[in-house]
Amino acid sequence: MSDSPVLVHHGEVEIAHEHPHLPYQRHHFETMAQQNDATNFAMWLFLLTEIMFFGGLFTAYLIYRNWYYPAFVAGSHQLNVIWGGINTLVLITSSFTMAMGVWCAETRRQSQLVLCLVLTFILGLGFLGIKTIEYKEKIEKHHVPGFHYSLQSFLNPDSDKEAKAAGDKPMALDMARHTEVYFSLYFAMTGMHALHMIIGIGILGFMILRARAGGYTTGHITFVENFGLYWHFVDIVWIFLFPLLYLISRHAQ
Amino acid sequence: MSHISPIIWQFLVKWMTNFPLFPPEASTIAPQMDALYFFMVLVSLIGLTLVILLVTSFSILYSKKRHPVAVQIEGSTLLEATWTIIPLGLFLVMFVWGALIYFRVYTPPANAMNIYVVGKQWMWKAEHPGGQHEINALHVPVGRAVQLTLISQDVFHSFSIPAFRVKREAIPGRYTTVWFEATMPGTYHLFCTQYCGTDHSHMVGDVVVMTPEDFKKWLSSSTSGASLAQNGERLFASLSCAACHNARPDARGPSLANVYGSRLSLSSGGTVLADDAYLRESILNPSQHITQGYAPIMPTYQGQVSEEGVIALVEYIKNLNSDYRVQQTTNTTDMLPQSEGKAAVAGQNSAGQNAAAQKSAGQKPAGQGMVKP
Amino acid sequence: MSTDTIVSLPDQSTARIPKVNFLNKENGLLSWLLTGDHKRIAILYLISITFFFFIGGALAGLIRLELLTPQSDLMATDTYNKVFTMHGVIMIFFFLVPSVPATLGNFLIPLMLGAKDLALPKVNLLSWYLYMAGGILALYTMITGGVDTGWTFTTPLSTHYVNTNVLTTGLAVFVAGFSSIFTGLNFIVTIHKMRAPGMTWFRMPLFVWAHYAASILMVLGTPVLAIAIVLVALERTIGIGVFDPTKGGDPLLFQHLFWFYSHPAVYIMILPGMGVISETISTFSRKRVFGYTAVAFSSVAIAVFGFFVWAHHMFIMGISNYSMLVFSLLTMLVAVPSAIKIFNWAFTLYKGSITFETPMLYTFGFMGLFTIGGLTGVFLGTSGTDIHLTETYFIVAHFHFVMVGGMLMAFLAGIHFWWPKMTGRMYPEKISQLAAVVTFIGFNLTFFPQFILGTLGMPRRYASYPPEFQILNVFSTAGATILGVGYLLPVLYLTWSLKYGAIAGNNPWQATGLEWQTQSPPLTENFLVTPIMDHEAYDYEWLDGQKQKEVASVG
Amino acid sequence: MSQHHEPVEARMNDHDSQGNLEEHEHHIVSPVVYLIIFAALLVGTALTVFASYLELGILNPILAIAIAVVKATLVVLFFMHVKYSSKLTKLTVGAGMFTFLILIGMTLSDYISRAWGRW
Ligand code: HEA
Ligand code: HEA
Ligand code: HEC
Ligand code: CUA
Ligand SMILES: [Cu+2]
Repeated sequence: MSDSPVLVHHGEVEIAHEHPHLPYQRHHFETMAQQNDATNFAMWLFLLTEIMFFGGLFTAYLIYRNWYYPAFVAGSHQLNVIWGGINTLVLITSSFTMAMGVWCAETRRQSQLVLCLVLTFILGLGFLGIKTIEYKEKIEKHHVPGFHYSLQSFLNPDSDKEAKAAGDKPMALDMARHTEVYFSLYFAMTGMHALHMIIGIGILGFMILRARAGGYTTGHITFVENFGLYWHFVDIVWIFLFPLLYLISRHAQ
Repeated sequence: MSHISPIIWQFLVKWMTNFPLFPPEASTIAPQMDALYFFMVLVSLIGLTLVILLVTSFSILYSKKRHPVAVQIEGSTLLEATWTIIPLGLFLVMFVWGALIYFRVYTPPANAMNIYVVGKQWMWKAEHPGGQHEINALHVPVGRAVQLTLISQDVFHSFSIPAFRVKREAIPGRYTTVWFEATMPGTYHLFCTQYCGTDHSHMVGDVVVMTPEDFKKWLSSSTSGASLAQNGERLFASLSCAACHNARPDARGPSLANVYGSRLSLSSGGTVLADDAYLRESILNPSQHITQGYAPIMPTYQGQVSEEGVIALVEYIKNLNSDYRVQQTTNTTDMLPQSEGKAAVAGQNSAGQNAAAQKSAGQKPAGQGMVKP
Repeated sequence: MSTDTIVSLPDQSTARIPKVNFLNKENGLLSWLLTGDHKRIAILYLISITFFFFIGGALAGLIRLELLTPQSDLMATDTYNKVFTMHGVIMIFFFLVPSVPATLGNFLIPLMLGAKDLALPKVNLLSWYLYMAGGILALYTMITGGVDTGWTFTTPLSTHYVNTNVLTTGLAVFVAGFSSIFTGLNFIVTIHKMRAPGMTWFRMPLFVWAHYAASILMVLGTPVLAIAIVLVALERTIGIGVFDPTKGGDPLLFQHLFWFYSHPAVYIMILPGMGVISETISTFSRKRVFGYTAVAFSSVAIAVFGFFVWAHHMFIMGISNYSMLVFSLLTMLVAVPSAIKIFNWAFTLYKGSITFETPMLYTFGFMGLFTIGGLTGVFLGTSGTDIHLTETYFIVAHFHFVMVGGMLMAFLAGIHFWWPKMTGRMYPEKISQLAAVVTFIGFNLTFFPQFILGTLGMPRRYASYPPEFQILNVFSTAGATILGVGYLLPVLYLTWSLKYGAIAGNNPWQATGLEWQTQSPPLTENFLVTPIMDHEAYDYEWLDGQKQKEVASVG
Repeated sequence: MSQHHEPVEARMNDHDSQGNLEEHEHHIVSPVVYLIIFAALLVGTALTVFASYLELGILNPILAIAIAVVKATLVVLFFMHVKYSSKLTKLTVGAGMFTFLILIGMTLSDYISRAWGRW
C-alpha cells in the first residue's frame, strides 16, 4: 500500500513463490495449464464467431430455397454429385488425418506428426483442386451470377448435359431467373468455405515446417490442437454444405 | 418591447404564432393512437419522477454531511421483485394496447376506397381508380375510409401522414396497405420517412382532405379521361393477356372473373388468397404459384410493364369481380358526375351488374376482416 | 462541497507519483506501438477514440448548423446525407462501441480481476490496429467523396442506387467489427481464466459482469454484421441478387441480418456504461450495490434477450404480423432488466454517505437521461405508437438519450473516476463539475426538443423541413453548441492535469476494487504479488480494516 | 523457441499444480476412436447421397439435415474432443448453436408467417 513500491523484478517473485516458467509460457499466465486452457477457450470463442458468420449465409439459403424451390432443384442438378461426394470424402479424410496429427503431437511422435500434417495439407489442396474444376465448369457454362449469367440450361434443358441427365423439364422464365440466386448462394457459401480452407492450408504449411523442426513434440501443443479445431470446424461447414447444395431432390428424375 | 429590434421581434412573433407542440388529430385513428401515447407519457413521467425523487431525496438525506457513515445493505428481494413486476406489467399493457392499434391501422375495413400509391426516387405518384393521377399530393374525402395500396419501384420509401398518425413503408416488389379515415378538411403534410437517397427530404407533399362535394368536384376536374381499370383493359389487350384469359372453354389460362378475393387451389397443394399482391405476383412471377389444373405456360411480364401498368392490370382484374365493382361503385364512382359514373368494364363478366350490386352490397371481399370501427 | 469530498484524505498529502509505472517503464513511440500491456493499449484507444469523437462531433455540428434553417442552404442535400451518415458511422463504430470497453475495460478488467494482463495481449494489440485501420479507412472514404446510405446501409439503396463509397465504408466497418470481436473474445477468456485466487464469479465487480455480458454480444453478434456487409459488397460489385428485388431477392433480409447485429450492438454500447455506473454509485455513496446479484444477472439477461428483439426496427418495413407480435413482446421483456438496474442503483444511495464529485454528477445525469431514453424506447417497441414515431426525430432523440445521455455520460463518469488510476493525477474538481453541469444542460436543450419534433412528425435524415418546425430546431442547435463546449472542457482540463493535477495516490476515492489497491499509475505487471481476494466486492468494512492495518504498520 | 531441454515432468507437474482453475484432464483420445468416427463419417456420407436418391417427399431434406447433424456432432464430440472437455467448452458450443438457431429460426419464422397474410 505504499506509494513508492520497492522494485522487485517480476520474474524473481514468480520464481521465488511459484514454479519455473517454461520458455513458451507467456509472462502473464500463472501456469502453463492456465495458458493452454485460455488459448483453447479463445479458439472456441473464435469458432463461435465463425458459426454466426456462416449463420447469415445459411439463413439466406433457407429462405430462398423455400421460396424458389424449383430453381434450387434445377440449380442443384447442375452440380456434380460425384465431385461433391469425392470432395466430402477428401475433407473427412483430412479431418481424420488432422485428428491423428493432434494425437501424434500429444504422444510426441514427431515424424508421424509431420506425416499427418503433410497428408492433411495434400488433402486440403486436393479439395481446392476439385473445387477449382467444379468452378471452372460453372464459369464455362456462364453460371456465375452477375457475369453474363446464362439461363440456357434451365430454359432449354435438352441443350445441357447435366440438366438432361437429371431429366429436368424446361422452366418458366421467371423461375429460371431465380437460379441466379441459387448460384449466388452456392458461390458465396462454397467461396467462403474455400477461403477458410486456403487460410487453413497456409497455416498448415507453416505448421509442417515447425513440426519438422520438432516444434510440437515437446508437450506444448496448443497450436496444433487449436488449428485442429479450426480445421474440423471447416469440415463441419462442408458436411452441411454438401447435402444442402448438391443433393436437393436428386430423386426427381 | 420596443427595445427589441424589429427584426427579432418579427421573428419571435412568427415563431410563437407558428409553434405547434402537438400534431393535429385529423383521422379516426389519431385519437386512439394519442390515447395510448399519452398513457405512455403518463407512465413515463411517473417512472421518471419516481427515479428523480429517489435519487434527489436520498442524495439530500444521505449526503455525507448528514449521514457520515453508510449502512451496508445487501438488497431486498421483495423490493426487487416489485420493480421487476410493476414495470413488466405496465410494459405488457402497452404491448397489448399497441398491438391492437397496430392491427387497426394495417387492417383496412371492407368498404374502404382504394388508392394506389407508387413511390420512386423522389416522388409519390397516386393513382385513383377513376384514373386521376397525382404527384406528391393526395386528395381524399373526409369521413370515408381510404385504403392505400403502396409499392415502390426502386428503394424503400415510407408514406407518412403525421396528422393521421399513419405511416407505411413502400417496399420494392411488394404491395403493402394502410388505411385511414380523415375527419377534418384541410391540408396536411405528407412525408417520405424512409431514407431513400439524395432528395429524400424533398419527397414531400400535401394530403388534401376535402368535403365530399369538393372531392367530387376535384375528381371530375382532374380526371384523365380513362379510369384505371380502362387503362388496365387496354393493357390487357395490348399485352395479349386475352389470348389465354378469354373465358372460352378451350382457353389456356383460367378465367379471371371473380378471381380477386377468392381462394385458389394451387397445383403444389395448398390454397392461396388472390389479393392484390397475389395478382401482381401472378403477372410478374407466374410460375411461383401455379393454379391447379393449368400448365405453367404463362410468360413473365417482368420488365415489360411498369409498376403503374401492373396496378392498372390489377385494378382491371379486380373490376372483373362483381363484388369489387359493387364496392367500388358505392365508394368512388358514385361520387363522379353521372356521365362518367360507370366505368365501362369490358370482359367476360357479363352477368347483370346492377342486380349483383343490389344483392351483394353487404358482402365483403374475403380476407378483409375489419369493419369500420 | 469540497470539504465533503473524499479526495481530501490523509494519504493524499504525502502521495508521490511512483518512480516506476507502466507509463514510464519504457520510452519511445515504438514501445507504445508494439506494446502488449493492456494499460498502454487502453491509452492508445483513449487517444484514438477521442480523436474520432471530435470528428463525429464536428459532423454533428454541421448537421445542427444545417438544420438551423428550414431550407437546405448550408449544404446540398447530398452533402447533408453524407454528413449524417459519417456522423452515425463514426460515432457508432469508431466511438461508442469501443468507448468504454476498449479504454476503461481494457485498462481495468485485468486489474479488477487481479491478473497481470488480458489473456491474449497480442490479440489485444491487433484489435487496436484493426480499429485504427478501419478508422483511417473511414476517414479516407469521408475525404474521397463520402457515403450517403445512412449508417444502416439500407438495401437496395446501398446496393443499387447510390454511387458513393459504400464498399470502402463497408470494409472499414467490417475491419472495425473484427476489432470488436477480438476485444470481446479477449475479455471473455480473461474473465473465465485469469481471475486471481479467491476471485469467484460473485466477488467480481459489476463492471466486469457488465463487460462479460457485452462481450458475449460482441462475439456472437458482430460476425452477422460482417456477413451482411460481405453480401452487400457482393451485391454491389457483381449483383448476386440476394438483396435485389428485381432478381427475386428480398431487401428485408438485409435488415434482418443487419439488425441481428445492430440491436445487440446497442447493448454493447450501453452495458459497459452500466458497469461504470455500478462502480461510481457504490464508491460515492460508500455502500455496496443494492442487490448485487440482481444487477449482475440483469446484465446477462440484457445480453441474452438482446438477441431476440432485433425486428423491432422493422415493424413497418414489411415483417409479418406474427413477427411484430413476437418481437414487440420480447422488446418489452428486454426493457425490464434495465429498469431493475436503475432502481437498484437508486436504492444503493439509500442510507449511504453520499458525496458529489464529478463522476457522481455524471452518474446522476446518466440515471435521469437513460431513464428517459429507455422509456421512449418502450414507445418505439410498442408497435402501435411506433407507426407514428418511427423514422422521425423521436427516434433520433431516443437514441441520443440512451447513447449520449446514457453511455457518453457513463464514459465521462468513468474517465473522471479512473483518471487518477490511469495517470496518477487528479483532475481539477471544480471546473469538471462545471463541465458536467454544462453537458447536462446542453444535452437536454439539444435533444429534448427532438421528442416534440418527432411527435409532430418531422422525419429524420431531412436536410430541409417545413418552417413550423424551425423554432424547436433552433433550440436544438443552440443546445448542441453548449454541449460542444461541455465536451471540449474535459479535453482541456484533463490534458492540463497530466502535468499540473494534484497527485492522486493509490486510492483517492477510498474505493474497494482491486484496481485501487495497487499504485497509481500501476506497474506494468499490475501487482507485485498476485492478490488474493478474500472478501466480497464493494466491501467497505474490509477496506476500513485494511486502512486500520496500514495505520498500525506505519505508526 | 527452444524445446528439447525442457524436462517432460515440468509440464506434468505444472499441469497438476493448477489449483484454482476450472480443472480439466487432458484426455488423449485413442486413434481407434478416431478410426471408428472416421468410418462412421464415411458411412454417413454414403447414406446422405443414397438417401437423396430415394423419393421420401418432405422427409428428404429432413433426413439430409439429420444425417449432417449427426456427422457434425461426431466431429465435435470426438475429433474436437468436446466429449472429453470441460463443462465450459460444452457450454460454449451450446451457446454457439443456440444463437445460430435463434438467428435462423426467428428470421425464418418471419418469412413463413408472411404467407399467413393479414389475419
Ligand atoms: C445505447 C443504445 C441504445 C439502448 C440502450 C436502447 C435501448 C432500447 N431501445 Fe433503442 N435504439 C438505439 C439505441 C439504443 N436503444 C438506436 C441507435 C436506434 C436507432 C437506430 C436507427 O434506426 O438508426 C434505436 C431504435 C430503437 C427502436 C426502433 C425504432 C424504429 O426504428 O421504429 C426501438 C423499437 O422498439 C427501440 C427500443 C428500445 C428499447 C425498448 C430499449 C430498452 O433497452 C430500454 C430499457 C430502459 C428503460 C425501460 C429505462 C429504465 C426503466 C425505468 C427506470 C422504469 C421506469 C418505471 C416505470 C415504468 C414505472 N430502439
Ligand atoms: C455515439 C453516438 C452519437 C453521438 C455521441 C452523437 C452526438 C450528437 N449527435 Fe448524433 N447521431 C448518431 C449517433 C451519435 N450522435 C447516429 C447513429 C445517428 C443516425 C445517423 C443516421 O441517420 O444514419 C445520429 C444522427 C444525428 C442527427 C439526425 C440527423 C438526421 O437524421 O438528419 C442529429 C441532429 O441533430 C444529431 C445530432 C447530434 C449532436 C448535436 C450530437 C452532440 O452530442 C455532439 C456534441 C459534440 C460536439 C459538438 C463535438 C465537440 C466540440 C467540437 C469538436 C468543437 C466544434 C463544435 C462545433 C463546430 C459545434 N445526430
Ligand atoms: C400463354 C398464356 C397466358 C398469357 C399470355 C397470360 N396468361 Fe395469365 N395465366 C395463364 C395460365 C395458364 C395461368 C394459370 C397457371 C398459373 O397460375 O400460372 C394464368 C394465371 C394468371 C393469373 C392468376 C389467376 C389464377 O386464377 O390463377 C393472373 C392474375 C393472370 N394470369 C393474369 C394475366 C395477365 C394480366 C396477363 C397479361 C399481361 C396474362 N395473365 C397473360 C396463361 C397466360
Ligand atoms: Cu423516399 Cu425517402
Ligand atoms: Cu433495437
